[in-house]
Amino acid sequence: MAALPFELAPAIAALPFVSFLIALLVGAFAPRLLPKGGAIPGILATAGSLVLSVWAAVAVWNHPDGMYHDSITWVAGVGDAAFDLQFGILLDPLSTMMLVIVSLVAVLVHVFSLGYMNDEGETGLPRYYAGLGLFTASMLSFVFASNLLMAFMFFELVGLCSWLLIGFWFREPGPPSAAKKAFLVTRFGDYFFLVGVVGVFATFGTTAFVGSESFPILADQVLAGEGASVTTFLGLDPQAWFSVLGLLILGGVIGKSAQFPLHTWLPDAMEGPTPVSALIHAATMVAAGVYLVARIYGFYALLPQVMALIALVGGFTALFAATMGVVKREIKQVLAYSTISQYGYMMLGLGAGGYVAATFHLMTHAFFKALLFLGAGSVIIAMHHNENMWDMGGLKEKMPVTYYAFLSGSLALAGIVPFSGFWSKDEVLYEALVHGLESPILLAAYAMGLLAVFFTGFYTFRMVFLTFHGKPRTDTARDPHAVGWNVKVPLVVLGTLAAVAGLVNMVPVAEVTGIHLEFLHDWLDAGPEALTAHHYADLIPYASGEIGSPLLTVLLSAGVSLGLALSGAGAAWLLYDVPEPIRHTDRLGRVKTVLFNNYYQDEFQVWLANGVTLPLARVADKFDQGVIDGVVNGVSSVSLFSGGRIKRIQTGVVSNYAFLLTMGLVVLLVFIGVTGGWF
Amino acid sequence: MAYQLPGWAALAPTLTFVAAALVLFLIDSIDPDSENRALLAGTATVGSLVAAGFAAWFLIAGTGEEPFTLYADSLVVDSMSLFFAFVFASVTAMVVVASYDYMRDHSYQGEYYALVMLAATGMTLMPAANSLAVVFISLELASLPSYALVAILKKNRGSVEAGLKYFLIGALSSSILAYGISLVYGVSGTLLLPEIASAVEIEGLTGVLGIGVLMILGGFAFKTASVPFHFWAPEAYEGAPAPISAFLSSASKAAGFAVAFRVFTVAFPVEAYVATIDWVLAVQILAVVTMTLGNFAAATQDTVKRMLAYSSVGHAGYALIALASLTGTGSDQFVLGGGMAHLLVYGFMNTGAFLFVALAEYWSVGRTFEDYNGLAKQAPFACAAMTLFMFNLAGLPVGAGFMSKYFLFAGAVGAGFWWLTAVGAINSALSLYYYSRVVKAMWIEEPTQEFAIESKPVGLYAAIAAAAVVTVLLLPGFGPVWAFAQDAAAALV
Amino acid sequence: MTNQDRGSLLPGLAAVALFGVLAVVFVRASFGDPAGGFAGSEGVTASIGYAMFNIAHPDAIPSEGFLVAFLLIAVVLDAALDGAVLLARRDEGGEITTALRSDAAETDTTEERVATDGGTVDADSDDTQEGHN
Amino acid sequence: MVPIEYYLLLSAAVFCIGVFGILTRKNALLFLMSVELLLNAANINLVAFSRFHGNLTGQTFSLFTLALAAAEVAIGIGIILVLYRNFADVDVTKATTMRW
Repeated sequence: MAALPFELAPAIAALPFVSFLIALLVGAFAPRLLPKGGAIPGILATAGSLVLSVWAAVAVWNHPDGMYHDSITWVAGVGDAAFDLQFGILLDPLSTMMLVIVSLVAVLVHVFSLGYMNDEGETGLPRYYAGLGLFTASMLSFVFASNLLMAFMFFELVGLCSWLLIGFWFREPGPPSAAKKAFLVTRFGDYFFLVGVVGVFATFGTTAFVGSESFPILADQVLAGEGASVTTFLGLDPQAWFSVLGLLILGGVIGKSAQFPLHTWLPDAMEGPTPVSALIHAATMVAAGVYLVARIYGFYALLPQVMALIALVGGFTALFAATMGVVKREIKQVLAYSTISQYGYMMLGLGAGGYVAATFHLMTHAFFKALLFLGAGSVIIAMHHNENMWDMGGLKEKMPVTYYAFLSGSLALAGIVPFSGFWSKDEVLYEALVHGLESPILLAAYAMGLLAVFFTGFYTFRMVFLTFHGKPRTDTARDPHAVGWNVKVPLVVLGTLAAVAGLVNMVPVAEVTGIHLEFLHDWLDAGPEALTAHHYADLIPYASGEIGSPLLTVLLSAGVSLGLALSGAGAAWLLYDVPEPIRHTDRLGRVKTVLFNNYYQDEFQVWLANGVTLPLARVADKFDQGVIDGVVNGVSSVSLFSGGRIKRIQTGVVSNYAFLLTMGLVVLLVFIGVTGGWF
Repeated sequence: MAYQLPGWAALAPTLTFVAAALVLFLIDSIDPDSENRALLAGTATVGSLVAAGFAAWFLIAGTGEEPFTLYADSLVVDSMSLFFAFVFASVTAMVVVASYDYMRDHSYQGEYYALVMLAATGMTLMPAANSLAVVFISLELASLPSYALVAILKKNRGSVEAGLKYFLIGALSSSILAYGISLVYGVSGTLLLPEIASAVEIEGLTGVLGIGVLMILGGFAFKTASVPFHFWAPEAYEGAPAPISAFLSSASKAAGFAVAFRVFTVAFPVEAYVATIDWVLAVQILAVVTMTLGNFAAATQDTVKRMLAYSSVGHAGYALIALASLTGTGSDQFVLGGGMAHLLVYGFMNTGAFLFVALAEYWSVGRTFEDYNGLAKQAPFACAAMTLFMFNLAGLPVGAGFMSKYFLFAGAVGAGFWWLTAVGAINSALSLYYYSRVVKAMWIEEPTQEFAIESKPVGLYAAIAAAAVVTVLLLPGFGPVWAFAQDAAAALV
Repeated sequence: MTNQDRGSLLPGLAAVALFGVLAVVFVRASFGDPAGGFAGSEGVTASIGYAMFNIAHPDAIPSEGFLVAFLLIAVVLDAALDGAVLLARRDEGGEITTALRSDAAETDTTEERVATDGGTVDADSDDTQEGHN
Repeated sequence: MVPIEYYLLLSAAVFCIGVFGILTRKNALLFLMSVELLLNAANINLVAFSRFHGNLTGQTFSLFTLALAAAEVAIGIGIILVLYRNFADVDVTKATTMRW
């Protein structure tokens, strides 16, 4: 008999599902009975999930095993090649932490939606809240899934919900096509994932995450030369075959977490309502990919090549997306690229062996990016749904609550001490550095991640200054729409978290002072043996290096990244914190004018901004818009085009069919005959 | 104590269909101008439900665990033939229920239902055939009524053209099958499947036997609408009355696979043939080409029914994976079971999708994607069911379509044919594009026309609802399906 | 009737190719010695009769049983007849006229609309709603 | 006794003549006649091999093939009739309202 909070664990996902059913059924048959278009049931359900999640987390902490695992067999295996399919719940420190994050952000987004959707007189609210409820239920189920197949199914369902919600404003031209693109691009990755799941089943006969029969453990035993052998394919040795499996699963991760080159859907997904962006495209669904890697970290840690690839993809995505954030006009576009970039950091952390660091960044990012999106939503309400930053300015005085919350999130995003993002990003970079000193690939990834810090600081504060500082540039900005309590409360809660959440794992401070401050590390180390942080640390295939002494390395790493973040922010301050900021992106040909007229105080920083940063950002942006997007669109148009050619053989004339049929038969006869040696 | 049923009683599903057909003939001959649609459709429905009931009963009671051979070994009843009998009977039941509304103003009601029953008789015998003679004749029994059914809208050019093409390609293909059978007989001297496996002397006659085997494969490829024997399929499915399209693309296709599974595993065991007559390789080629062509052509269609027709060709490619992944080792049972489970689930989801098209035709909605715009506002329930079918056909985990495809792919990977799975997965990714077009049209687009939906036909709604409910329920209930499919596969390998 | 019955001969090459493959294989095949006539004292016709009804007769020429096939053929012919009559019958205004009438160039005088909607409507029909093809 | 290979070649020739007819003729009735050739090619094989193997299985089966050919023609004629009524022709290449 398990403890009560564990018994109630299914309700964590079931409650939002009930709210989905309520919104759907009552909304369809008796819309008048539905309070606030379904918001109230949604808030109650997600709040219930939050309470239960916290309770489960406490229970996990107090439990002797540090976890709870239960499953039911869904399809029993039959015959020789038997395997069972199971549905199960796995509660351990990692999953309960994620449950708390998801349900917390979900509650706040539901509250915020009251202001963003209800007060703005949107129609179709039951559909909106039904989508949110189904999404939350699927995401929570994904988080506590106990095996890869179950995880895959809910992984697909969150993608489906994302599709429904991005396309919420289906009457406009943009959202439906954005929804379709998001769905298809992530699905493209998911099919690799599906093949990977199938491969894991075929190889290990199980996809369980935990237990002595789980596939990471089996893989470990096989590679260590002990325990049962497994089936491998393609004539590969186990190490190589496991790497293939790891890469296939990584396909799903890259699609869902919007990593290069499957990131193109995320900026388009900003067509959806802003609370949806905050919940799905910043804090939770996009995190699913990274979470999945963390979930089966015991498997990836065995595969050094795959780890290195993850780190490289992460580092590159972090830099690439950050440079593109520099040139965007719309506030949500900046945030979208920033999200891609930050998930790049998480991948970098995971690939570099920083399990705790990446999880830490996952947590802090969920808070500060949800905050930034909701803050942007608040600005958008104020601006009557105009998202162009060049039409804003001077909103600081008009909406102080939003401003200070947004500032807190921006400081966290830019990585300014002591806001949460600093601690987690610093830890990611530190892990990449110490392992990179012994591995050139990781060092390259680290370098890209480090460079991205500068761009992050730059675009973040460019956004802040353009939006809130200076003089209002339009009439709307001079007289913004007021926002209500339901917008402010979530902002305040998340603003506080963005400021302080980093304090749970202050590694540099701990190193310097010797005080034990690594609470998150302890938390993630509390689970069952095979899922703990130090178990993963043992498996990591990297050696650690240091510069001088450990203390010096820590301080150097923190100092460099902080310095870069500050200089990026400073460059933005110089260029954009003026009453009438100029579109520097449009003036590249007239660098001299700009130099002489406005910014002679600090030629170097301006040169850095205008001569290096912006051109680089523009090139990256062009590359993304032209090449990557072009390839994605190209693949689909090539498919359609070749489909259009292929179908032409169906001429409608039955004699031609008979001819093709006969020719097909003859070709088949000859081919099989030649291979079989009949002639 | 227990009363032992005679051996022929194991053929109860088949006999039920024959009896239903005869009763329909009787009704029709007593009153040739009968307008009593309820009586005719009711008889056919009762017949197919009783047949499904018999099949389910026998399956659960374990009748087929020890294979019965009947009538000088020319028929065999085992868990595999019963499994497929259940598939055909369920599809037939849905089709006849839906036809009650679809054929409402049509003459030839009696003949229509009688022909459906006769075709179903042929289908239930196909997986039970243990002799190439019975294979050929039961295949013809399934085909001939289908030709007439496709062309039954005699004043509709599309229907007639579809019937013509189906018939001509069918006649050519069945002749190829007959010629193949004659060559196999020539080499082995027998028509009984197990004896072919033991009697064949490969020495010196490899080529003759090989041509025979591949021609038989061609005959089955026609029935399953596999490339290059598929050319009839897009037109026949598009032109036929939509319930008949459902019947052909679900039941008839499954029958083709059932008979192919039995003939190729029993008469031409992989181990003995792989070196000289590598029919597995041939099936692999067919599978890849069929998947790719079906999906690519479906992606560019303008009309929903034709899109479904091509998608049905694509699905034949997936099911061919079951045959293409045979190795003669322990993995065969798994992958064959995967194929059978997929055909069962496909029977429900694909029938449902075509019946939705039938509903749209009943309402005269029009046939292109644009014509479906905004339909969900008028008919939310039916559109929700259609959405479910579309997502299931694409393999999203909202119903059993995901599970069965997953097991099929898992079986192929387990047998070492990971590249077949990869091709299948890529094609599935593409298929989502065109399936989601339907969903988008129904739910997201604004209506471009006024729908004249006066009534919600009970029969069509009932059949669609049944298909939707079963498709969803088989997701949690996939365990028993899988167990039965594995039993059925175990009967062959 | 058709003015030009003969289509292009080019597709016929496929048949020639098929014959080539078949002939090569058949000529190279080496069949063993034939069984040398039928064993059994009953005549061929009588033996076929026994085979059709699965009657085990000691003197019959050996054959497999075809009882199932025989019964099935009965059903097949039944179905074929039913289908053929159904298709060939012409009904005008509810009156069923002679089947298989030879004046096939008739124009359809009935105004009765086709109840259901199978394939593509022909181009000159008055059905304006469905112009897509 | 005539070697079995001769019968095989004969049947192959008949079969391919049938296929040739199907591929090059447009008249639906000729199409049907060609199908008859195809089935009878199979019958030649069946009867010849029946003699070769010394059992009657092939001969008996060839009778069933004949019956099936009759059934197929019955349906075929029906379809050709409705084809003629709709397209005013028995040219199989005329019915092309559905394609691609």
